[in-house]
Formats: sequence, structure tokens, C-alpha cells
Amino acid sequence: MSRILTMARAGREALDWEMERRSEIFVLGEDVYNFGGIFGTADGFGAKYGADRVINTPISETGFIGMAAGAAMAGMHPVIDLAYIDFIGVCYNVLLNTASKTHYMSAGQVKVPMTLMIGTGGGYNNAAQHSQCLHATVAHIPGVKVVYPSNAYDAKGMMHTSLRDENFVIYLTHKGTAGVGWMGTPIKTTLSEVPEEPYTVPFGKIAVTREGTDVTLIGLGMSVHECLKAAVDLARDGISAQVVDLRSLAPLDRDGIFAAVSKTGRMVVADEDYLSYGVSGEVIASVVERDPRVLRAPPVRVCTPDIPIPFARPMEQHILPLAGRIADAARMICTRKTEQ
Amino acid sequence: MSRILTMARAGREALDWEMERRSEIFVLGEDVYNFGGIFGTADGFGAKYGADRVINTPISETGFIGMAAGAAMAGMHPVIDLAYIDFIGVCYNVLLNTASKTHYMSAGQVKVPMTLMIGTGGGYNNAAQHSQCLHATVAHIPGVKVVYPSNAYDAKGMMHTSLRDENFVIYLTHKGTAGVGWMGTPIKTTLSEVPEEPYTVPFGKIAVTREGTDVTLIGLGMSVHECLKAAVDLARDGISAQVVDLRSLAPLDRDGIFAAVSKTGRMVVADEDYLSYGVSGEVIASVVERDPRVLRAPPVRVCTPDIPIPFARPMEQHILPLAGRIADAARMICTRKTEQ
Amino acid sequence: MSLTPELRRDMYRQMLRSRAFDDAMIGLYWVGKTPIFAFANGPLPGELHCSNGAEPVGAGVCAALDADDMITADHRPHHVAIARGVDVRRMAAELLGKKTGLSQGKGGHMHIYAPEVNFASSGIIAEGMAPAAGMALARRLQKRPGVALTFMGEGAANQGAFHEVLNLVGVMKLPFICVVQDNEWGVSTSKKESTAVERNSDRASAYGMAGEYVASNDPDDIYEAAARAMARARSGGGGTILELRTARLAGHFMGDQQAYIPAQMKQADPIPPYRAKLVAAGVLTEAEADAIAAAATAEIAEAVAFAQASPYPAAEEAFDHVFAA
Amino acid sequence: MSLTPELRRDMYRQMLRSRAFDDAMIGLYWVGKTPIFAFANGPLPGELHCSNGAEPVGAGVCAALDADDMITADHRPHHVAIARGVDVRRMAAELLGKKTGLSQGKGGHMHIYAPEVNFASSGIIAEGMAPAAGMALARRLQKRPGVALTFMGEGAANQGAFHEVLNLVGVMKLPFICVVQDNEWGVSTSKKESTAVERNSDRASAYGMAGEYVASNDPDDIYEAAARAMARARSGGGGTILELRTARLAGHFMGDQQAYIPAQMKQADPIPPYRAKLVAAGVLTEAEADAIAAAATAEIAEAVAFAQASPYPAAEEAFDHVFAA
Ligand SMILES: Cc1ncc(C[n+]2csc(CCOP(=O)(O)OP(=O)(O)O)c2C)c(N)n1
Ligand SMILES: Cc1ncc(C[n+]2csc(CCOP(=O)(O)OP(=O)(O)O)c2C)c(N)n1
Ligand SMILES: [Mg+2]
Ligand SMILES: [Mg+2]
Repeated sequence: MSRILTMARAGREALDWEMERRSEIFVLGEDVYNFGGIFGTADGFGAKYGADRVINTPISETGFIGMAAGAAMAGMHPVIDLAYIDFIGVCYNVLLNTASKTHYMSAGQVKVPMTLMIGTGGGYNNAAQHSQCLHATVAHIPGVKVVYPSNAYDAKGMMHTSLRDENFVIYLTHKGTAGVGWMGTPIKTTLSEVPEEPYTVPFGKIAVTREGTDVTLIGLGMSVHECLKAAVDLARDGISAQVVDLRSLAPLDRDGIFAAVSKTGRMVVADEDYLSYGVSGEVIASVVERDPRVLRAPPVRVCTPDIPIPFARPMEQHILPLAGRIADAARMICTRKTEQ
Repeated sequence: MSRILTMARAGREALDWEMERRSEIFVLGEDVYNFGGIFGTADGFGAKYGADRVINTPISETGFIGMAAGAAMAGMHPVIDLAYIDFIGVCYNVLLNTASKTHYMSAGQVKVPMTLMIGTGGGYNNAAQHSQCLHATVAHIPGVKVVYPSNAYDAKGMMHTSLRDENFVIYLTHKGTAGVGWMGTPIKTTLSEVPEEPYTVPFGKIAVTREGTDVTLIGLGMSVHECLKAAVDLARDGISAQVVDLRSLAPLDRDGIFAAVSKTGRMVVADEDYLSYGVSGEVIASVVERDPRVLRAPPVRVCTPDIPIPFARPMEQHILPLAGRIADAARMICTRKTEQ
Repeated sequence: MSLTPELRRDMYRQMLRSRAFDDAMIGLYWVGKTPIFAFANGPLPGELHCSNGAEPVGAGVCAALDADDMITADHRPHHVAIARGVDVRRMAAELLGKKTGLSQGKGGHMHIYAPEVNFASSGIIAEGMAPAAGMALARRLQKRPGVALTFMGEGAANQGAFHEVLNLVGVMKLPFICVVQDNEWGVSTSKKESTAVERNSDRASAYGMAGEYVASNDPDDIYEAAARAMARARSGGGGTILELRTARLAGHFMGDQQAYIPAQMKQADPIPPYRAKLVAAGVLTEAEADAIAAAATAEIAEAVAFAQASPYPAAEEAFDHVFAA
Repeated sequence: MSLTPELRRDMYRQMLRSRAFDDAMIGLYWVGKTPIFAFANGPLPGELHCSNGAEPVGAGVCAALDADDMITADHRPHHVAIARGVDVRRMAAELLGKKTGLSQGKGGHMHIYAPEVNFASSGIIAEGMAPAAGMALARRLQKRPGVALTFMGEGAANQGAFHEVLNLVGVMKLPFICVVQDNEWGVSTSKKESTAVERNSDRASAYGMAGEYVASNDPDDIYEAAARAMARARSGGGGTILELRTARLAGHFMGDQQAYIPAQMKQADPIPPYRAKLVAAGVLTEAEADAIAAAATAEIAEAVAFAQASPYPAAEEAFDHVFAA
């Protein structure tokens, strides 16, 4: 049976399936009861599961995410909705020091199985405090798994995997990819055929989203779709671009990345997070620390520069790592002769 | 006149000099009045400047750092002592969204001149929640300057520069380098001759702390001293190691790094922060995105792995990026034949 | 100051200016967003939180302030900004992302900065609390007058910053007023669901501060409570939690259908009763009231025209203002 | 339960066990740290926050608990852990970083985990609050009994987490007790300097909770207040802020000279008066009291010997336990 779903609906299906069967799973967050969470991942769950398992919280992120961690330590598997990653500032200690480190500090005596769903990204003129990606910030914390589906198939499979993982998992979704009402028409490449039955997508494996031989475009979240657009554009110029979706930041599939880049010898990393101390540097370093000789040209980063996100459209569109900038970078390194 | 000072005394001297002359500077933080701050940077200031300018705060980091930001917007230049960078979790929003972004979001109408002093690092068995570096986490935020002196001369000069900067500056000091009573005998290479008169050390310039021709060891904070120790060891094996002190993470001196690495063609980055999504990846990417061909061997990262810091000495010493690991890495890439 | 006819007329005028502004913005907001809704579309993209219903708060509190006093506001800043005297032309331009905007298009509607009237706002819940207290501290250190006020919602009163800052204000006896705008809702979550006590003003005792509660959403009552709090703050008597029961007539943000609000919780528009009251009291004639409304509408129409006619910033300007030189 | 002679004898015993533990740790702490002090030196490296003076809190509160109840504690956890029944041999081994430690040397003294007695601690101020409340919530969802308690200092009561969590507890009516150990100091900062009200227990009204204050640092009084709070929590009557005036006799951490403490604020040791009281009440003879002390000292000496004789973990074990498989 073939069904095309949005990421939001696909993720919801997995959560629903697990919640039906496992009483330890419950959902909490701001407005989850009435609004079903930022991406509708818990849409209709209030009525279905009741206020005990779909808990509307005050605007107290340290309080309720910390409570979730405690509930996890006591045998539950909370699923938390933290609408925007920009808000991690008010609850960062729970991520940094509590949920991620308790298992280790207790030498495995205590487990903290919980899934924290967070929306990332901009592109819709929501300005400096509601458009950030910050995925590198959370992925830098040891003891946390960070996954980042970019299409409906992965959204469902990675949600199942998250809910069956006994660790603290941060499940990121770029707001523009989810296919929710307030972001307009869903991006085509985020939609997938999604099996009705449950399935898991493993963490720590890249996906090669498009095959190509001249250059490897590496993205995550929204940037995967910008890479795909760029690849279409490049194809018109006779450049065959491979597109890699990182999908998981922790663990990071360094083997997969190296293999993909080795195939083409050229890499462009597209990342909507800030450039410095982020994913782009990590991905490039992961390749060259194995062997810099696989690169036939310098790697290029197409990122949000190290500036707060401006509100006005002309400025915001200018600084985002959109397909045009990605394609330009790829063209540059494909045509430039290297002497290696 | 020649005086050898610790970093702590040198930084204190700069702060004292500026406070004597500029009424807009005041100090706040936990225990600054009686204890003079974690590194004694405000040692004796309580008695000298009074409780109005040396403000002991409750354990309310969001409150008092946020207040400092407001005071800065209203024309003051607060100097904040946040003892351990592990505590940023409870006040991260002030760093991420307030102090760093207000100037930009107001298009320059509002300035936020403030200096946030934070201690970093482990190596003294203070376990997972009091030993972190996390410098990459703060350096990933746009709109903040992040500096990291590793010796007394820079500690004083960069403190003057911070206090004369009209922006939000995070001034990091690795606890082990400061030369304070509770950390034992100061590390020799942290001590410098320090002029009595004020002087500034510019942000965004690396320092080549030791000349060398075979391999470039790049460090920051404590890792600079581990690199220096490694260099001494390598010299015994006939390997000439250049040592680079990053000193400033934002701005990052990419030109300086590239020039230094180009000179030797081999790089080892030593970083006590967690490996992934940190400084080590950024430094390596910064070199190869200019030209991967300057590398005669794969770059090597010697970092704290992506695990919480264990308490017990044998485990902690094993995972820290100490001189032995750095020297081994350098030896490996200096002896390994590359076919480039 | 006291509740003079001039003051009341001016509060009425401020309410109407704010309403006219928001109504105009709502109109612009929907341009380009039908039939397919998307935050990104149209001349006014992003989230938009309008103040309809809360105008008495801005008008009543700001009427009690001096030029020296300082304000931080939250994601719903228009009514406070307008009553405080922020330039409506430049504010409209900012909402449209224009170069002539207060922040040259960098800020948008949640990030309104107008230092000339000591006004700032930002979008993280309760984020404005600590900076406001710090501004009060700065003035004390500078030996300059000025009370600091932060405006936030009843939902924000459950953030940790509320507690930390009020305790600091209590310890330091800072001239500070925490204005809690209780519109019964934080997005779709009711105050009853979110808050363990009925009145945040009662939490003042936890900080050695005074608490004031105004139930009426009437600017006269709000002004008088604010004036009492200001007098306390100015005389060194410390801070106040000033909780004001108000309304949120246009939903949390544009696009919010408010289906979660039960019929019996429908909120009243504060403007018609205040107009009726002022007319009954002889403070305004019907004709004067109409004239005020017309002037407000005309002023805002002109501001919108100015904003619309203004150019966008150039793309490369994104790189300016990251750091002060 | 009530204040029976057995219970009082046991509280006395727990106080002495805790004191013996801390005295032994203080002894070990200074090994290798003279003449040159360095946190890193000796068999017990890192920071060490001892509980000397606070023993009545651990003994009195834990005496009111059942096995089902859950505790999170802070950076000063020994007295609570010991009274709760955490294995002192494995705890001593943990402080020395040994493989036989509760956390196999991964945790150290601020990170004491003993799930078999529902005990956990951690080192960030007020960090334990929310997890404790979450444990209470978990039990409710699991339909299992259990009250959650968090132990913290009066300094921690000014963290935002205090407010957020108590509000959540109030809203959800969770069985939760916030034990505020008021030892007058947060490092070198006095409660008067840090806290806008005299008693944190008075802050309970801000959360629709009950407040209890015990001024005596006497385990009998603490037990009775705790028992009242426990009864309230168990019967669905909601949470309590239980503030206990206690003492910090060994400084904030080892190395703290406490020069900042004025003479008139010198704190009293709670052990001698309690002994005298129990002897006077005929609950203990002098000989029995001595025997309890001797047994405690012997037990801890054995625990220390066990810890010292235990091996260190292997270096590579650092890589274990990052994730649950
Ligand atoms: C820390 C944080 N959490 C969540 C949000 C998302 N958010 C924006 S407005 C809002 C509701 C605020 O309610 P209230 O404080 O009552 O103000 P109102 O919208 O009613 O004016 C929420 C949850 C945010 N901006 N910041
Ligand atoms: C968020 C945070 N800020 C600061 C510290 C450093 N610190 C550790 S203990 C302490 C004092 C705590 O005082 P209190 O809560 O009264 O407990 P006490 O030490 O008196 O038992 C401080 C400031 C910390 N661990 N976490
Ligand atoms: Mg509200
Ligand atoms: Mg204390």
C-alpha cells in the first residue's frame, strides 16, 4: 500500500504506535494537549490518551525537561516537545549535565531513556531568536544521541528507534521540512512513501540521497533539500552531484562520509547552523584526518555565517545556505583545476 | 623592571588599573566580595572598591548575568565572574540570545559592553560536572568575542583589551593555568614577565609560542602547555615542533593558523574540549578549506573524547589530551611516509 | 500626576493608536497568506503577536512613567511601545523589514529597540526581566534617576528568571516593577493549568516586595496602581509585582484559531467601555472620542504608507552591526 | 511511626555514622595536600564538601521515609546518603575513585547514585529539584507509591529551578518535599545577603504548598516536621517546603578557612546536645552512647580500609557506560 506522508504525520504515526503499546511513554511540553506539539507529532493525542499522558506544561523548560529526566530515571520514557531550539538557553543544564551524564556518572546504574523533540531553523523571517539551528551545540554534548531526519520515511523510522533507545535522544526537525500548516506547501523531497507497519532507521548511518560522481554535497535537515535542488541545477551544467544526508550527528557516520567523499574527491558541506565550531568543520576534519589525499579540491562550507539571523527577507535569504550558494560552490571546485 | 607573575595576578592587575580609572566598571558574581572571584581576579577589591562595585550575588546566574547585560545596555561595563564553565547550563540564554544578539537586533542602537570571566577545564579530579571546557559551545554563538589567554602576559593584555572592548567578551582561563593556590605549583610556562604599565593584546591573533619546522602543535588554554611539554619531548627525538597558541576563538586567526601549518606541513590539534563539533574540527577545516595541499600528512586531533569526564585519576588522565598523546601523534605523522 | 481629564484622554488616545496599529498590521499580515498560509509569505512575514485587548496596560502604566524610566517588553510589545512613545512610523517599517525601521529591518516585531525612549523588547519568555533589573542597578551606580519596568505575560511568571530576578531586586532593593499581564493564556495553556496560585502578585511576599492586582482592564485603575508602585520605587521602597488582568483578543499569534477557548471565557474589548466611561464622566464628548479614533487611524495609515514606501535593506547589510566598532 | 526511643537512638546512630564518615574523609583528604595544597593531590582528590553539622537533617528526615520514597541530593550529600542507607563501603570507595565504588570511580563525591535505596546526587546547584519531581510524577503514572524529596541548601533556593519546579509541583499536586538546608552560607555568601526573605518556607505560599520551618537543628524536631510533610504528601495533600536551620562546621569545602564568618556567627555542633538530651531523657545511657560512637567509628574504619584496599578502575574503563546498550 503506498502512502505519501509529511514528516510530521510520519513521526506522529510512530509515536502513536509506540504509545498505544507502551505505558511508559508519555508526552509533555507547552501546548501539547491542545496543539499536539509544534509539528503536530502528538496531534489528537490529548483526546486519545488523556491529560495524564499528554501533559501541558507551564513555560518552565528547566522544570519540565528536568522532570522528564527524573521520570526517565524512574522507569518512564518521556517524549518532550521543545518547540524551538532557540529555547535551549533556558534549560541547557538539563541537557548538558543531567540527562546526558547521569548514566555515565552512575556507571550504568541509572538509565535516562527520553526523547527530546526540537524544531530548528529559519528561512521564514522569524528573526534572531526564533530561527537558529544550534544542532552543533547539542551534538557537542557527550552522552546524548542527536538525530535529524529530513524526510518522512526517516522521520518515522528514527522516531521508532528513538523510542526504543534507552538513552537520551534529541530528535531534531527543521521547521521548514516538517510539512506543517504554518509553513506553506511541503517541500516535495521531504515527502516519502511510508509503510504503515512500524520499522526502525538506525542511528549513525548517512543516507546517500542522490548518486553522483563529480562532487559530494553534504547536508542535514533543510540543507539536504537545498543540496538536492543544487544537484538538479548542477546537472544542467553537466556536473553530477552526489547528495549525502547526515541524518545523525551523534553518532556521526565518519566511515560513510569518508566513503562518499572518496568517491568524488570533492565536497561541499551545507549547514544552516553557524559556520564556526559547527557541523561543517567537523565533517571536513573527519575526512581529512583519515586521508587528505582523497580531496581533489579544497572542501567548501556553505553555512549561515557567524552572525545573528536578520529579520528582513533580503538579508535573511542572503545569509542562508540556499541552493544557489551550494551550486556555486560546487561549480567552483569542479571547474577549478587542482594541481594535486 | 622585571616581574614574573601568574595569570591570576596579571589579570587582576589589568582589572584593577581599569577600575581605578573608569567608574563604569564593576564586578559581580558569587563570592567575589570575600573570595575575589575564582582566580582572585578581584582579590582585595571588596575592601578597595566597596560593596557597590564588587557585588556578591545569590546563586542566580540567569539573574545576575542578565542584570549585567542590562547594566551594560545602560552604560556600565560589568565584569562577571562565573566560576566554572560547567554552570553555563543555568544561564545559557543570556549568553546565546541576550548579550550576544542585542547589538545586532537593534542595528547598533544598543551596546552591551561586558566581560564574562569563566574558568574551564579539568585534570584535578573534579568529575563530570566541574571539569568541562565547553569553549566551543560559547565560541559557536555569533556576536560574542571569546578569548583564552594561556600565560600571564596575555592574561593582562587581553584583560585590558576586553575591558576596552564595547562588546560582550567571554574571557576564559583554564583553571590549571591560572596559578591559584588551590591548584598547586603554577605551571612554569604560564608565568611571564609582565610590565607594570597597562598594555593591550589584540584579539584574533595566534601566538607562535615555540618555533619549529617539522610539525605544528596547536593548542589553547592548558593544551598549549601540554604542547610545549610534548615539543620538548619531541626535540629529544630530533623532531622540531612549532607550538601555536590560539589565544582567541572568536575572532579566530585563520590566516595565522594557515601560515603556521603551511610552514611545517603537519598539524596536531590538542584540545581539552570534547572532540566532536569543537575547536579541533574547526581549526583543521580552516586550513584545508584554503588548501589541503599544504598538508604533508593527515592532521591529527588529540582531544577529550566524546565522553563525560570520569572522576578517578587513572581514567581521567587517560582521556585528557596530555603531552604524551600529543607527542605520540606528532611522532606518528612525522615518521609516517605520505605519498603526496 | 493624578487621574486628570487630560491624562485620561491621553490614555484613551494611546489605546486607540495601539489598536489602530495592530489592526493595520493584522491587515498587512494576511496579505499573501491566503489561500495558503505560510509564516514566510507576504509583506509582514514571521510570527505576529498582536496586543488587541491589552491596550489599557500600555496606556495605564506608561502614563505613570517619566522619561528616565526604562522598559523591557516581551514578544507582544506593540501596546507598551506605542504608549511609551516609540515612533510608530519606524516601528511599522521594522515590522515590514524595511531599512527605515527602528532596527533597519534586523529586528522584526519581537525585537523593538528605541533607546531614545528607553524601550527594548525581546522574544524569549521572561528574558527581559534581568536586563531591566540591571538597568535599574546601572542607574543607581550612576546616581541617575529611573525606575525599570519589565512587561511580560502571566505565562512568563513561571520561568526561573522571574524568581531569580525578583529575589535579586528584593535583596538589592532596586527600583523595579514587574508588570505581569494576565490575559489568562500562554498560547493555548490557561493560567489555571500553568500557575499554582491565583495571583502572581501574591508571589511578591516571597521577595519582600509589594504586590498589586488590578482586575478591571481599565486604564484608570491600572494607572493608579502603577502610580503607587512608581512612588514606592522612586522613594526607595523597593519593587512591586503589578499584575493586571487583561485580554488577548486576536489570539496568541496570527493563525491561532483559539478553538481551545471555551465560550464562557470569551474576553471583552476594553476600548468601548472606557470610551463610554469617559463620555459618561464628561471627559470626552462623543465627537471628541470619534476625533481621537480618526486621528489614530490616520496617523497609523500614514505610518504604514511610510513603511510600505520605504526600501528594504540591501542583502549585504546583514553583515553590519555584529559587533560595535 | 512516632518519636520512639528506638527511632531516636537510630537517628543518633545515623548522625554518628555520618560524622565518622566525614571525619575519616577529611583525614584522607589532607593526605598528600600538605605542604602544598592542590585539589588534585592525594588519595581523595577534587573538591570535598563535608556534612559536619548537618547530620540532624539526614537523620531526622530519612527517619520519616519508607523504602519507596526517592531522594535527590546536592554537592553535600554524605549525611543524607548515609541516613538513607547507602552502602558506606562503596561510598568511601567512590570518593577514593575505586573500582568498587558505587559508580566504579566515575562519579566522585558529588555524584552518589544508589538506586537500590532510591538515592541520587549531583553537583550543579538546584539540579536535583526537577528530577525528583519527575520521579514523583513517574510513580503516579505507574500507580506506585512514593514521595520524592530533594535536599539542597538555602543558597540553592535562589536558582530558577526552585521556582519552576515548585510551581509544577503545585500545579500537579505531586508528592514532593523540598528540603532546604539553611546553614546560613552559600560558600562565603550569607543568607541575608542572598535571600530577600528570612525563611524560604514562607515562599511555599507562592506555590500553593505548605511550609515548615525548624530552627533547632535537632533531629527530633526535624523528624516531626518531616513526618507531617510526608503525611501530607502521601495523602494527596501536596508538597512542602521544609526549611531546616542547620550548620556547616567544616567550611564550604576543604581548604575553606571561613575567615569571612564573624565570631558571633560561629555555629554549634548538634551532636553533643542531642546526646545529652537522649541521655537526660533516659533514651540512652552514657555507655550506650559511647558504644554507638565506637561502632560508628569502627564501621567507617572498616569501610575506609575496604576502599583503600580496592583497586582503581583500569584507564580504558573510562569509555564504558557512555550509553546504555
Ligand atoms: C523560553 C521560551 N519558551 C517558550 C517560548 C514560546 N512562547 C512564545 S510566547 C509564549 C506564551 C507566552 O505566554 P504569556 O507570557 O502569558 O504571554 P502572552 O502571549 O499571553 O502575552 C510561548 C510559550 C518562548 N518564546 N520562550
Ligand atoms: C549552578 C551552580 N552555580 C554555582 C555552583 C558552585 N557552588 C557549589 S556549592 C555552592 C554553594 C551552595 O550553597 P547552598 O545551596 O547553601 O549549599 P551549602 O554548600 O551551604 O550546603 C556554589 C555556589 C554550582 N555548583 N552550580
Ligand atoms: Mg498570557
Ligand atoms: Mg548553605
